[in-house]
Amino acid sequence: MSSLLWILPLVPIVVGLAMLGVKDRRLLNLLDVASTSTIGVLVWVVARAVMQAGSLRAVKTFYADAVTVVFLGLIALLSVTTAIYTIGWMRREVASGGMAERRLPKYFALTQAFIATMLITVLADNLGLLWITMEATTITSALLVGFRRDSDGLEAAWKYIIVTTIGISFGLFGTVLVYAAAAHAGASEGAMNFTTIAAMASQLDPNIVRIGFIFILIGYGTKAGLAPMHMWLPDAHSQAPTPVSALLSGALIKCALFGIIRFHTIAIGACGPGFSGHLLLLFGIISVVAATPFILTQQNFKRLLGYHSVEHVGIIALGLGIGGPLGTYAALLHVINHGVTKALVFFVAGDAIDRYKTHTMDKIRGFIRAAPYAGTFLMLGAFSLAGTPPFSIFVSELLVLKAGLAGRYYVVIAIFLLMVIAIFAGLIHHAGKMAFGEPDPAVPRGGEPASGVLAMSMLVVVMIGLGLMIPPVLDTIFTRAVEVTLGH
Amino acid sequence: MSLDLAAHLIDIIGAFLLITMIVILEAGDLYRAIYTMAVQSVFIALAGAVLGAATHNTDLWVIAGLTLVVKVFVLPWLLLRVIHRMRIHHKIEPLIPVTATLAIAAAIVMLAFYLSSSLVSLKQVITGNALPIGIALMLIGILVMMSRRTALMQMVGLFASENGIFFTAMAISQGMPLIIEIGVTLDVILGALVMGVIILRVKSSIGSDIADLDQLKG
Amino acid sequence: MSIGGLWIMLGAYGAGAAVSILGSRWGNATRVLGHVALFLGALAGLALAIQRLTGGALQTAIHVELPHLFPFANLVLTLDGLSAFFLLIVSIVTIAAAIYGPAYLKAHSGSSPAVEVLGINIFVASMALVLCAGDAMTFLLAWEGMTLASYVLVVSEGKESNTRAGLIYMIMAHAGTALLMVVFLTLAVHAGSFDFAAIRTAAAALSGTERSVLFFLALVGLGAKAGVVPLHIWLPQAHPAAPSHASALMSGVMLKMAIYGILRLGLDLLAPATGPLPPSWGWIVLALGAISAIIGVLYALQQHDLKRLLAFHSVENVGIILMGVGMAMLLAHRGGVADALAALGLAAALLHTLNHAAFKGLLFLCAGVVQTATHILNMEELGGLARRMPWTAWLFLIGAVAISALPPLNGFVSEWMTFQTLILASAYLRSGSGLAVIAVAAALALTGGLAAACFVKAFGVTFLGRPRSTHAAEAVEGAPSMLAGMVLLATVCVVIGIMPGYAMVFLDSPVMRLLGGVGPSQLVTARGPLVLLASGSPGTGTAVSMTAAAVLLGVVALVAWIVVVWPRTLARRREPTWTCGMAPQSRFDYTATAFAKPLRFIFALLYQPKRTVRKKTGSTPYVLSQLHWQSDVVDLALVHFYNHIQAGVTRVANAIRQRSTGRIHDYIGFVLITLLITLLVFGRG
Amino acid sequence: MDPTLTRWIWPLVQTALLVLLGPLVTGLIQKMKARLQCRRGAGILQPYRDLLKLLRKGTVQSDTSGSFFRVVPVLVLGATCAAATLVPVFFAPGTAGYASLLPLGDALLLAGWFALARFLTAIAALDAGGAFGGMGASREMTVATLVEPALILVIFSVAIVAGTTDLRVIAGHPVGMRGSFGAADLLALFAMLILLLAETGRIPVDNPDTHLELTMLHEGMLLEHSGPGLGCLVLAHHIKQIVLIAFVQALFFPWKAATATSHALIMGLGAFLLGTLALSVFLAIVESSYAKLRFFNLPQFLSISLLSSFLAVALRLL
Repeated sequence: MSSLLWILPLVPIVVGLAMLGVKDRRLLNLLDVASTSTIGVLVWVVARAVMQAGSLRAVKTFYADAVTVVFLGLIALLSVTTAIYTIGWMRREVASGGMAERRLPKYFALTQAFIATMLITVLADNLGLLWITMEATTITSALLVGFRRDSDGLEAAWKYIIVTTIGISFGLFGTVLVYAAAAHAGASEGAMNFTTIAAMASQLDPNIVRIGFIFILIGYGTKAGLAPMHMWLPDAHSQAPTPVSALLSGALIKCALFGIIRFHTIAIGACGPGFSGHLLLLFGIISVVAATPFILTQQNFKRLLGYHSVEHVGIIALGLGIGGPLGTYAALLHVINHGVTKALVFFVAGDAIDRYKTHTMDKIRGFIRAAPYAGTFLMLGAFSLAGTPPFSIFVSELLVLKAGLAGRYYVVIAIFLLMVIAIFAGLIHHAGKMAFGEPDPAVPRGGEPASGVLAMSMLVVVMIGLGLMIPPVLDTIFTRAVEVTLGH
Repeated sequence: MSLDLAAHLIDIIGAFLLITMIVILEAGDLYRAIYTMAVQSVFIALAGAVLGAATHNTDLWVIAGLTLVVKVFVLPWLLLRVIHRMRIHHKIEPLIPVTATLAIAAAIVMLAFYLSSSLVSLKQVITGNALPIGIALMLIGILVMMSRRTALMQMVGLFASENGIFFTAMAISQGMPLIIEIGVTLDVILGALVMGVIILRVKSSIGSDIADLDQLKG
Repeated sequence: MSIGGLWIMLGAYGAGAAVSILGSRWGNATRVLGHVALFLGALAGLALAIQRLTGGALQTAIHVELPHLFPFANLVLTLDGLSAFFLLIVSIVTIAAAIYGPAYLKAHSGSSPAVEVLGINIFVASMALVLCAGDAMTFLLAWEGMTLASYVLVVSEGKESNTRAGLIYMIMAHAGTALLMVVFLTLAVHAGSFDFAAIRTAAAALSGTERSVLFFLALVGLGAKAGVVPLHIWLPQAHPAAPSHASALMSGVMLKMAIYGILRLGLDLLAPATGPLPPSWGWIVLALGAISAIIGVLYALQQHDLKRLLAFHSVENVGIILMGVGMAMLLAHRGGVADALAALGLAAALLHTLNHAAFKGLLFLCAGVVQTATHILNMEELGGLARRMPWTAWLFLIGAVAISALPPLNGFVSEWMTFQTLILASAYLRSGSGLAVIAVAAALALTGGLAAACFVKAFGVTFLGRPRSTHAAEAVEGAPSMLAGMVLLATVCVVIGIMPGYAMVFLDSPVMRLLGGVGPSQLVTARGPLVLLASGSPGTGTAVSMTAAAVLLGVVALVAWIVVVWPRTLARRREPTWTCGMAPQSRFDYTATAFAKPLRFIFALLYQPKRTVRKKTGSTPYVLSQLHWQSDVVDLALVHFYNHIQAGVTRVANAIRQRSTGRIHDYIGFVLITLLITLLVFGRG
Repeated sequence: MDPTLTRWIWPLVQTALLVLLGPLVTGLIQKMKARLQCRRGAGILQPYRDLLKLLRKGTVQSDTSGSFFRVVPVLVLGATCAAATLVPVFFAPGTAGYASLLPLGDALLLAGWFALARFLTAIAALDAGGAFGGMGASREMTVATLVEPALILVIFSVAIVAGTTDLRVIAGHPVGMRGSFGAADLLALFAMLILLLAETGRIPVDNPDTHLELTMLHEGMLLEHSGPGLGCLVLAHHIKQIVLIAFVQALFFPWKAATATSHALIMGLGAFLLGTLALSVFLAIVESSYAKLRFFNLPQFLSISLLSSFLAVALRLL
């Protein structure tokens, strides 16, 4: 059973290598869907096992607990839906000449590698391995960001790889410090393993851990898109091919958060909940505030979504920072909710952009008329991102709010609410203008690929489902995850 | 070799590392920057060797060798190839005046010492200033990246600052586990390759230095 | 029956929403089925409410546990007297709207039937859920559901203007909800549960200031929904944009959800366990009421779009309702006379809530018929409709008389009760506060006068005189089903107007639920249902019999008709109207603008009217060949507050966005500097 | 006499009295004005003759006007008569107001009836579709909006003390409640007299006997009416006038018979007739000694009454 943990990332790697030899688009799509859905199934099994055993471990460095399961679930869900969406999307791209037939294998292989690296990141117990794979995600995804090889794409890729690598190297430094702290606290065997360090967190030298955590927060925070280290994010997420954007925004930045959460746990153990919590709170609110003006006056659809990711990462950090069982619960829940919604909206954006041949939102009109499904999903997604029920994000934001009020962070909450309302205004303004009205006759109507609609509907179902209820299973997972995070 | 001798040597090496870093920082010429980076890496390798000798930790020897191969030969060679392929003039125009950068570097060094003065427990491992120098190296490396225009200097700065991390790792905890070190080095090489590819692609398609692109904003 | 009724109602609405999956292919089927479901649901709701209201005032609330959806909150439905009364209102208007709807939508095929049916069913269902909510979570979910569904209805036609209206509506509503969330979550934190029961006990433990802060936060949040000035700006834009029967529901019913919220929070959840409420609550609500009433009607006077005019009148009437609520809050639990007066005031407010739902619903439906017949809502282009669509005209007249608070219709009754409360209260309070109350009474009187003027204009200019456009000239009467829905509401207006005593029974359980003591049926109809009684202490007070009054009017008018006007013995000629000898034409008619001009002058301070006159003279400067005259008034709140905010925010945002250079060196710099600062600040313990 | 019978009888008797005397008061005022202007003037019974004539004439109706136009006059008359039943003339058994089987006498309802009458008249005026009707309606409604609050305040200034707005109670307890005729009453009376001018449509607010379009308010609305319909409206106007006069007396000179003894009744009737005469004189003098105000000066004029009535209330409360 526990061997699944290393089989899981092996699946996409193998498939990816196989893909390099395949030329046919349909077959590639098939392989893509097959591997991702296999991942889905395996994740399901792993989750069940973890729920029974509490945690799983394989070959000393692969480890899965409730937190891992949360992130695994998100990655699996998004990979599957993205794979399905890619079918229709890729057909359009190839038809419109946006993607050369011969480069398809490379694209799909890279995607698989990307997914594999993300999987290992959240499965790694060894913090060094976590760092290595995190860097690997940067490299693979950077290639995908620049895949179109046009000037903007390459610029975005360059900014992305340079800035995040810097961040990551900070992360490495932090890791080293914590490792040193652990080593000196007397951990000889597996002094780099999260489980070991977390177990002995209370004996670590708080001063080292403090500096270490700062490096980690800034470093991995850069990759997670926390302001003010976020500036590469809108560039990269707006330039990447749509399915990749969905994965970047939905899953990848969450992996960086996973890293932060791991060290957060250690920091809580070493220097008490106050320190790391307050830092997260600070950067959370900064991110929310920093994202607002760019969302309000944004013209580029995908950049808008990028800045939205910044805001929502901020909200997650806010939840973690407010802390306590409730705040952490809210944060973890928000990880899932935002991932799902953001992927959905990126899918919609892809459709809109292909349809209207533009990124500027002012030129997009009457989307509902042009593409009934995508248009409706656009409004649903917008309202969900804006935090209205019955969509999932409302629930997690509600919980963040409640935790904040319970913690008497009145000022933070006030700022948070102001920004959320402003962002709401901006978002509904943009979405409404795009969705309603009459599209100009040049715009093709209907003809939405079934695969795309299917992928989006899957996400919508999850989005609304989680908005209307949190099934007991999920609740237990999250509660466990909270315990792990808070180090009980 | 006894521990305190090792500590003494490490101290000296640290000093050299700082010096090389400052040379990189105010280097007005790509070639010089790259060669200095190589030299700096030699010192890293040396540090590894010294520690290895001192602590009889064979891993450290391997790490030292690895550093020697990768940082001293592979990466510089890669950078030089890129320069060659790009056929760019190898003068470096700074975005921030060199004096200013030096001042900032000084500030960074002081910050590094200020910080590490609180880390009492680590002092016992290796006497001397390994940790503050490591921090300083890393941060100054980033400073190089932000203060020099060409993309290649950014790569140089990145590797230099990674040197800082390696140095710290060795100094305060006799390096990370071997397998991790290898993985990290692998990442560095891969990253370097990808960066090089991107740089060349931009040069060939747009004909400009990628670090100058600022189309995406707001 | 009770719980079953609840499920039947919700089930029917759900079914109605589900119908929408039929989609636009079978458009008419979707419309009809969806509205049939709506009708049935409303019927169930009506039965439930009536059964709940008449089944003895103090019976325990219906209490239903919903499935355990969220781990942190268990959802509960409770239906007590207060909820039941508002459910009654929802159901009545919904029934009319459901009868009216299909034919109207068939005529306006602007949007997809699926969306409309889905929207309206969920809209009504969520309103019912807001009322039945037994815990904060359900309340918030239903509250936002209500907003979202109504937003869908507003934008359903997909025109640019609708989108804009919907945007402003959504922003205001969402900001309001955010405040409500803060209030309820704070309470939930203290209570350790979202349950209203737990919250009630927890709130009692809070300090006075905490409770006041929470109440005022909630008041702002709910005020945004109720359209209280200056939070009203969305209302006149959003309500007209929706399909007319949806407008009727929004204006007639949805605003009342906010009233319900104010009552629920102010007099129930947040009210101190014993003793009176903080006076500031009552006074501020009273002040808001007075301001909203006057501003609302004043702006209504200057509107020439029929539905906008009606929307502004909703602001006015919410103000009138708030006056009663304010009095109730001011006097509640002070003992003796005050209690009786509080009950009277609350009864007045609740009755006016019901009345406004009836006549405002009726008026919006009439406006819908006009829109259907002419595709015009601008009064200046209408006129002379009375002869082509007499039913609509008469029904509109009934609504107009009712909303102008003229006897013998229902509007007068509730305003009469409000007046009586105010005067008796001022006599009870004496001194400064008494005078303040009298000032409110004067405001109410002014409001009444202005409303009358406004509806003389609205009715006269729209339905009388000559048609001022071909559309108006070719108008045809609305479909029977539409008229049926209107007749229903008109009947409510007339019945409550002539026999208000019978309505008092329904007010008992809400009033006693909130204030304890004796209900209106003992206070107001102590002398039987035919006589209304307003008295603080027994033996004094004022009695009036609307029934007798109505009979008097009828008898005299009938006699006069039979004796004087009706006899055919006298010659009767028809001649053109006297226009000083010129051939009369439609341009001689008094327009809405002209009609409102005197008031525009008198209240120029508020309107800041702008007029532009462009004269084009012919050969000599003394001969005008063409004269262009344009005048418009501004909404002070909009011009002096909201526009500034919007402009300011945009300016700041743009300024910040311009700063971003997009140079990678800056990106790196930010990362580095952030790290350095953080290390410097937090690096050492 | 059988008490239940009296309950029914007295209101009707008093109403009938008001309806019958209505035109007479107008005639009286016209006569006095004529005298003051050194004219002989028509006999004081002239209004009756006019009415009879109108009722016997045929009607000429504007071809644009519809069913409303014909129905409105009788409704207006009905509303005015209904209002007339509410004001005590000479008999006001104090306790009757609250407990009486048929509670007639609420001042607010009185105001309501007048408002309804005005509302309907204005609508009928718009139905004809001429500029005069519209202008009249617009101005009448404007004046009304300014009059209403003052009227309410006057009523309240008295009602606060009485604890009721029932005129029969107010008029029924002359001394018991208000003690002597105080400053508050004086202010309120002053305000009420201004309102009397406004509501009866007399100079300086309105000019009852001109059809110059620039000056007329009420007359403008009647312009298109003719025959019986016009008759109803004119009669309604007469009645409204005397009802208001009676209203003033009920509020401020409540010398009514409290019991149904013949002596008291005669006293009450005498008091009423004297009061009516006095107020008619007042109206006549004011009309012939003032000029009509410009329409846009009316707000200031009426605000005087608003202010003084508010002060009256203040005096009562503070």
